[in-house]
Amino acid sequence: DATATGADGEACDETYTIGFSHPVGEADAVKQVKGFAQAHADEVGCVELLLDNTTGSSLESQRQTIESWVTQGIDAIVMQPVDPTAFAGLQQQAQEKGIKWLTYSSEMDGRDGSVGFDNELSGKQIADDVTTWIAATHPEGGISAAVTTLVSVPVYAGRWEEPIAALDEVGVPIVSEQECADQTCGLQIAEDALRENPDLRIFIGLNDSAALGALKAFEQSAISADEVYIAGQDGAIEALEAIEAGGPYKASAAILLDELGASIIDNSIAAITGDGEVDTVTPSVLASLADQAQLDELKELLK
Amino acid sequence: MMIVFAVNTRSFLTVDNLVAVIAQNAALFIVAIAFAILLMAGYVDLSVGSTMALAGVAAGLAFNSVGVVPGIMAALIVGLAVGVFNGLLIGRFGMSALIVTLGVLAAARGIAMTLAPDSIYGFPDAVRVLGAGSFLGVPYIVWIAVAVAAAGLFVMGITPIGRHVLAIGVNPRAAFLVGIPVKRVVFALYAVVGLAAGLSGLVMVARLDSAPSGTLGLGFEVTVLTAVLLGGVPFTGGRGSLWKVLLGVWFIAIIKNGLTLMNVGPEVANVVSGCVLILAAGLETLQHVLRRRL
Amino acid sequence: MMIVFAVNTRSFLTVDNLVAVIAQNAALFIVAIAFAILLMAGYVDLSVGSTMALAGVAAGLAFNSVGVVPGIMAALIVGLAVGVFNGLLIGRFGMSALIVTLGVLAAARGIAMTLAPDSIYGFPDAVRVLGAGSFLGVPYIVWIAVAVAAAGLFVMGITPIGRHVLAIGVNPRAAFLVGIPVKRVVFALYAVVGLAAGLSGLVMVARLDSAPSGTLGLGFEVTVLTAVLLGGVPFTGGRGSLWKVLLGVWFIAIIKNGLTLMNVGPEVANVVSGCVLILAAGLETLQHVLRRRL
Amino acid sequence: MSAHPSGGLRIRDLRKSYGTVSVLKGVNLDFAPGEVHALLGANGAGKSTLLGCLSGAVAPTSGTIHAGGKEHTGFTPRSAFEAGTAIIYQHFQLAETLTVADNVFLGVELRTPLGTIRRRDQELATQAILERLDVPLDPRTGVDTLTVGQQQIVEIARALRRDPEILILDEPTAALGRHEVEALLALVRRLAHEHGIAVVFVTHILSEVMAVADRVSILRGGTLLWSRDREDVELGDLVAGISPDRIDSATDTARQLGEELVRLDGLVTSYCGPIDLSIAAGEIVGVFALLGGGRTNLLETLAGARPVSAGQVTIGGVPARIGRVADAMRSGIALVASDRPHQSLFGRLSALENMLMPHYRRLSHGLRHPPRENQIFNDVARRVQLSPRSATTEASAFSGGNAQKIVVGRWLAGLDDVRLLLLDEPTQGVDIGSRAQIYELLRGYVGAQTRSVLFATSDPDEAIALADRIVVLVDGHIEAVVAPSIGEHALLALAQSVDISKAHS
Ligand SMILES: Nc1ncnc2c1ncn2[C@@H]1O[C@H](COP(=O)(O)OP(=O)(O)OP(=O)(O)O)[C@@H](O)[C@H]1O
Ligand SMILES: Nc1ncnc2c1ncn2[C@@H]1O[C@H](COP(=O)(O)OP(=O)(O)OP(=O)(O)O)[C@@H](O)[C@H]1O
Ligand SMILES: [Mg+2]
Ligand SMILES: [Mg+2]
Repeated sequence: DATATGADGEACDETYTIGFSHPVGEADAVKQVKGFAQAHADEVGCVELLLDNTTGSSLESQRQTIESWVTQGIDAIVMQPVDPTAFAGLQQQAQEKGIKWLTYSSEMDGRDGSVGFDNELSGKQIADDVTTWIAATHPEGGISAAVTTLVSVPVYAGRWEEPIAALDEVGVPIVSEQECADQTCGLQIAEDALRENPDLRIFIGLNDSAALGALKAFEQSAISADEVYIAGQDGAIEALEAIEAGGPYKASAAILLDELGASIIDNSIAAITGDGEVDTVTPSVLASLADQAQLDELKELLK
Repeated sequence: MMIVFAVNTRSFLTVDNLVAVIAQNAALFIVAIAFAILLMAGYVDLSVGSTMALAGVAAGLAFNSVGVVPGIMAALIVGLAVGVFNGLLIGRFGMSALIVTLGVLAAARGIAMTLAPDSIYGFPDAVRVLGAGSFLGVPYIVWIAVAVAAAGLFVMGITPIGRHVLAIGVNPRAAFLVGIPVKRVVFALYAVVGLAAGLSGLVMVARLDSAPSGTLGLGFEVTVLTAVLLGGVPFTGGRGSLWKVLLGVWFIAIIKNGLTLMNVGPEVANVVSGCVLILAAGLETLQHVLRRRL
Repeated sequence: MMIVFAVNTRSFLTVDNLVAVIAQNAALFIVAIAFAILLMAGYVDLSVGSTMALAGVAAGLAFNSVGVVPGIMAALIVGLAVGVFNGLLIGRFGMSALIVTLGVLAAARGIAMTLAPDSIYGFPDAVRVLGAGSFLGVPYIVWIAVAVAAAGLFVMGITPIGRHVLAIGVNPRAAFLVGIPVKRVVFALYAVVGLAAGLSGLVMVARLDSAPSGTLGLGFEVTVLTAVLLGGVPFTGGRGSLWKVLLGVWFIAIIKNGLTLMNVGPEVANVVSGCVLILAAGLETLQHVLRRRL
Repeated sequence: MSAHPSGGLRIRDLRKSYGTVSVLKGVNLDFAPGEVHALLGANGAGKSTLLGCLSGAVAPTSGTIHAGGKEHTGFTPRSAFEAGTAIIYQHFQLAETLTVADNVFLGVELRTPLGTIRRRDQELATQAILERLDVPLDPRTGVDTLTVGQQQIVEIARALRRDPEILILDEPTAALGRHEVEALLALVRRLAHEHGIAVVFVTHILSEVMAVADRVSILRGGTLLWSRDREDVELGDLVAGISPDRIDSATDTARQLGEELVRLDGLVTSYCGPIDLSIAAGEIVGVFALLGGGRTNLLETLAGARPVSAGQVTIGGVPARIGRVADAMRSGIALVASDRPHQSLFGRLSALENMLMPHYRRLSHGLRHPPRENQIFNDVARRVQLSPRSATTEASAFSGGNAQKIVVGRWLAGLDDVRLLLLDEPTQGVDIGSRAQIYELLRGYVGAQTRSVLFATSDPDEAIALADRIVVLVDGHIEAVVAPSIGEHALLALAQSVDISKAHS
């Protein structure tokens, strides 16, 4: 168990204990954010970062973690709730105890700050990109699309709602709308959907994992890569390399994970000390072949 | 184990933390008691997690449309109804317990999600009092869990039903032949487990002050099963002690709590809790072997 | 059921789709065969999903650092090792099968995630050929699944081991007293299930062309268990036919496929697959009752 | 005996069939109060099925049962109980994880007004019943720690506890020692004659019939052959009625014995010993003892199923390793255990699989050979007079005696290289005709003087009829080794010698 020291190794006058909780601990992107947050905490010094071990969107597990943090009386909690309404009571309890309550990429009333990563923005970037792509490659239509969702975790809704709205707008039928956030189901859904709908050309994943699964299905089909648009969200390294390879994988709404990780620490400290910016939104950026420099930068970040 | 936790964390052994552990796991205690009795009779119910969700959603809808008491009733009635359904198919018609309850696990979750696509919240204040208030310094929900445990211990310990349950678990044919209404007992046990799941769904919703249909009680069946098995009830039934089951639940809760307080990531948490389970199984076997030697 | 799917989708009854269903579920077929044999002897292994992940990660790491053949070996060896571990604790030392394998389920996942914090990808081309290539128009992985099924049918049908497995499932004490090396058979069965999980981890990784440690095989144990139970092997062992198990797997695969093709949402999918399970249990019971009437 | 206006039990045209197999083909019988009625018949004649109809365990296909002043077309266990019947099953039906008292009162617990169990009262009442049976047993012991014989006592205590008007006993003496059998027979007589209970008694031991019955009925192939007062029948009538084509076994032909094959030197088990014994090739040695005398303990230890404390076993001059079953088997030792449902039978597997289970590996060269398996099965089934002689029938669907034939038949196929065959109660539940047949087969089994047989029995007649030499065990020690010519009474006296003195110390 790490005891915090100052950045230069000296003992601290005051140590801030900050808890960061995310419901999908097994996801690659989450593991990376935690890593960046820890790195930044070490850099700043005098910060002890607590990380929970919730996986699989387990409400029970996340709830228990946050409760014990509240019982412990740590200084700040940064969390992405499985379901915001299920944590309103705890938020109030925490704040009554003087614990700063910050949300991570989600909305909660009365929070002391937020580490923004906007799921809607992410969804919107993909939505815009796919609209452009359709206009350029299939202006006459005649294609269909698949989107994956995770309706049990409403926080992410922007990631699929935005692309769905955009596709509706341009009149591309959505023939598959299945719950999926990993490669295995992505592959299976894409295979089945392709067989059922030979005109399927668009696959938008809730995250990169789902989209990467779909990528294998399209690669195995006889459809030329130019005709296909696959996109994910998060900016996972495997996805970035797939984009760079110039195949069917066209884009990913990438989060600047280092910035995001740093904000967890910085915004918490700002909320505790009352000094500094407590609400930040780390923009997602669209990673695609259109911007090679950006792609390189993102890849560099994740190395 | 306990020592490791106590040494490595500041708050593991504080009274606050210990009461909090029970309060956090009140739902688990409630379901585990009923589940353990069912398992002693040789039957399982894997649908408890979804039953909780369905009952919780029903309670939530009723809280916001009718009132607090109807909400409480709704949770209990829905839980009971699911239990009665399971009990009919399994107890009365003799269908496979595992398959039926796996089916209900999926179906009840689906129904809960259909009923409440978004989570339900903004309940009357009384709900929050139920979830967070306390009496004599002990939270209401802890009182509820204690009452359920006491009822379970009473029934299994000193009433004929306790003997009948064990007899059914160890030799259903013999139980039938001495005139125990086996089908009716099994039916009733499923109804009780359903009711317990309804109650624990209610407890969860009151604590959360919200009823998220997609995640409420998700994966709960595995936790309950693990706790009950750890409590020494064999999967084939026929024996077991509710005291040990309470210990099993406590153990699971403590591990979870200790791991959180020690701030380990999901990778290490998985490895540690896996090893603890294996160790526990090993200790039990060792105990058996030693007892037979004596 | 089949009719609903056939009417509502274009491709459900096409040959393409039928072959694809096997290919998609090759991993499930492989594990289910071994798992069913283990269950016939009265034992379970809930750790298969995590074993797949661990074996898959090992294969992935070896593919990228050493080569294709070492990668294949790595998956098989890791799977076998986990199986041997389970077999030692359960078969040799008599520890509780459910608790030990629940423990290994958690621990193996944790180890896989520690070994590979990010997913592993970018394998040599041969891996992709293994996953997607075909021979005589049938994908390699389908050949593998067919070979495993044939081996299982062969062993259970016409070798002494098949009888020994059933004998252990029916009456382990009597099996012991007629000289069947019960402990050794159980140990071997766990090793085989581990090996099968390793193989199916390899198949999954080859298909995905990537080894995501956090999600590979997640929840697989429930799917396998459901398929095998649907295939008519009772949880207490002692009977069952591998042909019916294959049918059970097929059934599960078909439902998933049909629901995906029909593109129903998760709420409805849950309700439908739940109801199908319950119906299947009902049909089996009905069959029993009718057979006894005759 | 005159038929009583009320009480007792009348069966009219009772039929039962399983699928196309008809087991009871229209039976009419009267069981009068105050009478001990022995129901006899060959294995598979339908006795247990008939009794099952009376206790609610089996639903008859048609027919009526008059009991408790009412006419029934069938019973449930509870309605049978309410009509005043209680039954002791051939295969005990106990909840093994519960205590003796819990089992005795299972389903009819004594309750306080609160609904809780009056545990102390139950224990005292159980104690009282056990004392009536003359069996010292703590009511608080768990049933799973009891021997088969003790479990049988618990079954009997349970039936008595229900104060029945009609008491049904299905081979209650099969697992009991001589001492307990006598106590039980005396009790049965008393219950009938003094308390006016109608007792129905199934047994394969004809001496018991002659000792206790007032009336005798014989079933053959699911129909009543005849029903007579006991005074009007001779032993010969019974034998002729049960197994018409019984061949008298040639007991008196002097048998050739070979050299010493098996030798026990100072063998100490967890209960028995030290035991020194030498068995010649071709010899059949009987172990006779009272209930709890250590027969089962000795045989199971020799078979490797229990730990050896000290001593050595030599087979054919070679020290045998008997620590584990597999080792014992490799040394050529095989066991037929006495607790059939728990230790021997694979209930859900077929008769053929049951019979060949120990031999599959030897019978196959990696692959099984079904035609050969069938041929062996049919051969053995014919020799042991198995009925039905069906290879595919589940073992659990066979009658008790026929299941025993399957289990013993396992080793009579002669496929193995067993040198020492151990049989614990080899003919329990087997009818008189087949019993002689099995004795004959066992003699043939050791005839070539390459094998020996060591069997344990609680029936002195069996010890005398089958053994070349009888070892009398008392409290786990060899009291005497005698020739069968010693006779039943002397044998019993030997077995009881220390037991009686211990009872008074
Ligand atoms: N469940 C069943 N299914 C099919 N046949 C059965 C079943 N139970 C019994 N039988 C058959 O019914 C016949 C009569 O069996 P029953 O047990 O009544 O014989 P029994 O006279 O008690 O013989 P035993 O002296 O060996 O105990 C046997 O041929 C047996 O195979
Ligand atoms: N599992 C056990 N636990 C405790 N005591 C036992 C156990 N098994 C046997 N015994 C005791 O060991 C002694 C010998 O038992 P064993 O079964 O060998 O006798 P037996 O002569 O075969 O009697 P039975 O007629 O009951 O078969 C008995 O006193 C019995 O009470
Ligand atoms: Mg019988
Ligand atoms: Mg014995």
